[in-house]
Amino acid sequence: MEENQLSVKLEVFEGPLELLLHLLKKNKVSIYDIPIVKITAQYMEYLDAYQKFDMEVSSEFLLLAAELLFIKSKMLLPRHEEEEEDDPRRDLVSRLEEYQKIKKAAEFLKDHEFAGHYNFFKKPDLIEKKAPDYSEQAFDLDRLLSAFAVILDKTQRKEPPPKTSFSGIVGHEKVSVTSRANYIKKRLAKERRVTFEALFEEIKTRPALVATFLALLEMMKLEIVFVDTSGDEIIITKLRDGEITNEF
Amino acid sequence: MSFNPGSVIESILFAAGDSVSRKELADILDMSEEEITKEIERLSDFYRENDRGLKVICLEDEYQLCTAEQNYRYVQALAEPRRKQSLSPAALETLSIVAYHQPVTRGSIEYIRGVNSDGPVSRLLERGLIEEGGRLEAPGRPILYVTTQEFLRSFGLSSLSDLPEIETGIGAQISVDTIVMDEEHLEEPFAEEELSRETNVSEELETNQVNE
Amino acid sequence: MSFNPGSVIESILFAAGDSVSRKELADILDMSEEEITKEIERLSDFYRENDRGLKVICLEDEYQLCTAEQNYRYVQALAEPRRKQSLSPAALETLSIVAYHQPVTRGSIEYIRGVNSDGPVSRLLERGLIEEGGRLEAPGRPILYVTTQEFLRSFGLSSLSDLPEIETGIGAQISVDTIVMDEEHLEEPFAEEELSRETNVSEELETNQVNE
Repeated sequence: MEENQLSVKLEVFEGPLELLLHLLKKNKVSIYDIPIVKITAQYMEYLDAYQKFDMEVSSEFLLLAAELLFIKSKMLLPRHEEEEEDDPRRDLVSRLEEYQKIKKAAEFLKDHEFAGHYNFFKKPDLIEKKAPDYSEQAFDLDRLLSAFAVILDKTQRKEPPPKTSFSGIVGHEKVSVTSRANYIKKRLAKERRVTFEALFEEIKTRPALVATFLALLEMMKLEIVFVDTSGDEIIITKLRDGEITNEF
Repeated sequence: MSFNPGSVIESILFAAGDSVSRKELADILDMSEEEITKEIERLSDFYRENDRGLKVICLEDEYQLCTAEQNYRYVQALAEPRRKQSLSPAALETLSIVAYHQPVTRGSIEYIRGVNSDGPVSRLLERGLIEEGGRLEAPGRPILYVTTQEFLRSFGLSSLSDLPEIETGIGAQISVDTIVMDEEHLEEPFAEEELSRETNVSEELETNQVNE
Repeated sequence: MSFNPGSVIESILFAAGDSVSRKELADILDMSEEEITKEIERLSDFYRENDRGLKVICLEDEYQLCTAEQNYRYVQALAEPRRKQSLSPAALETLSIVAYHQPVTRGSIEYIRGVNSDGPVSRLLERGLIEEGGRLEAPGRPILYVTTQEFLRSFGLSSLSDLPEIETGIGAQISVDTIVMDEEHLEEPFAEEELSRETNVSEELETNQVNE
């Protein structure tokens, strides 16, 4: 009966250190003051009990037994005073210390084992890459230029001469490209998509027309707008916000 | 509508569905990391004060959205039933060692526990609570184990620094890992001497296992 | 905590990450489908009124959470983490001040800008565009900031003398435009009105893509 109880307890130990701690606790002694003869004897009893019941004793238990016996023999040898610091138990003590610490940490983790159990997470969304690279898309500049030529032509008929070169006009009338870029942005903000014709519809003077066209080209280059020349109508849509800061 | 960092962070964390680093948020929002930290706090407060169904958790310097625990049972009704599987004492011990001593080799784990720990280590790897974190520059280049983000999530920790300090009482705390890894611990009185002894013991242990 | 249907629905839709039918929600919350419809409306209103980063979309009689479109481009940035981020107007202003007035203290920057500049200064430090360049021999020994080599590299300048001269009486008024960046730096500033426009265009873009 007595031995049976013993064997039941034996099974519970995680390892030799746990057994050793158990023995120290049972004897009410601290790990810093191990009565090595007594504890070694008790430890051996446990191992004997194991074997008596034909239970497998793992090598780790035997290893610690050997260590205990070694310490015991060292402690039984006469010692010089100055060697006091070199207690043969020291190594074992530090291991027990560390193991105790880990046991405490394990208790903490046990308490928190399900702390995250009540939170659910979400699978990542599939974020589409910016699929169409608008700058790479087939873009028909000729079509845009001829469309602009048509618009210029119309305005020319409405507006009497004199004619001057584009740059001269821009410079003279002080229509800045930046201000025209802002105009385009305003239109796009309001209407979302604007046809090429509609964009120039309300512009009455050639300098403004040219500046607007230049602004459009610059905004295309900076990928602020996308000009789609693939359909029946030339459609302008905004890609992103952005400023044209440099005048040219 | 003005630029609302909290709203943007909410969108990003939602879409990411995973943790996003403070740095990445700072880059995307063009704000400093301190500002991001403040915005995250504000978002957390907002969720709490308005009793929202969401929550921001912090995992070291990463953030993630999850559901608030008070709605657990409703969400559970929808999701696949979750098993609440406890870890064995051996696995908890092993996990503690990795948590406190990371990065740590299997040899060191076994030395501290005093027993072979192949089982618990594999179990923890399977559950995604620990993972390989490089190799030790030593003979045999043994694998070093570290805890994962999943470990923090599962145990409701925001950071490894949330782990309590464990008091051990008097005496120099000497463990294989602190000696081998951290040079600062080498200042401890018996460090050098310990090192050679412990190495022997570890080797002994390993030899034993091979023989088994 | 009392039962908050909106919060529960939020948790469920979040965890589902997919659409959930009205019927299923009604079952889980033990409410009628009409009540669920009302709760969904309330949740939608809440998101809109508080300018949240989330949105409920209705698909037939199913509901799903998604990110609000006004934050579209930030979420998009998540997919392209290596994208060079633009500097905010505040950061550009601060950078201009450092560039022209270096070495300069945070106090001077704030004096010139007229607003607290902690955020932009940290951001520029993090991006490596400015750095500490000693201390001012004055009470408190405030840190002096200077631009870095990285600043020159990023802005395609070979030397600080490449910075255009600014002819303003008061040295304080330095406009952002004076430092003209490479085209790639011409990223959108987050001006208030710009952002609201962005919303429309994003929608537009999406529509376009669907149609194509």
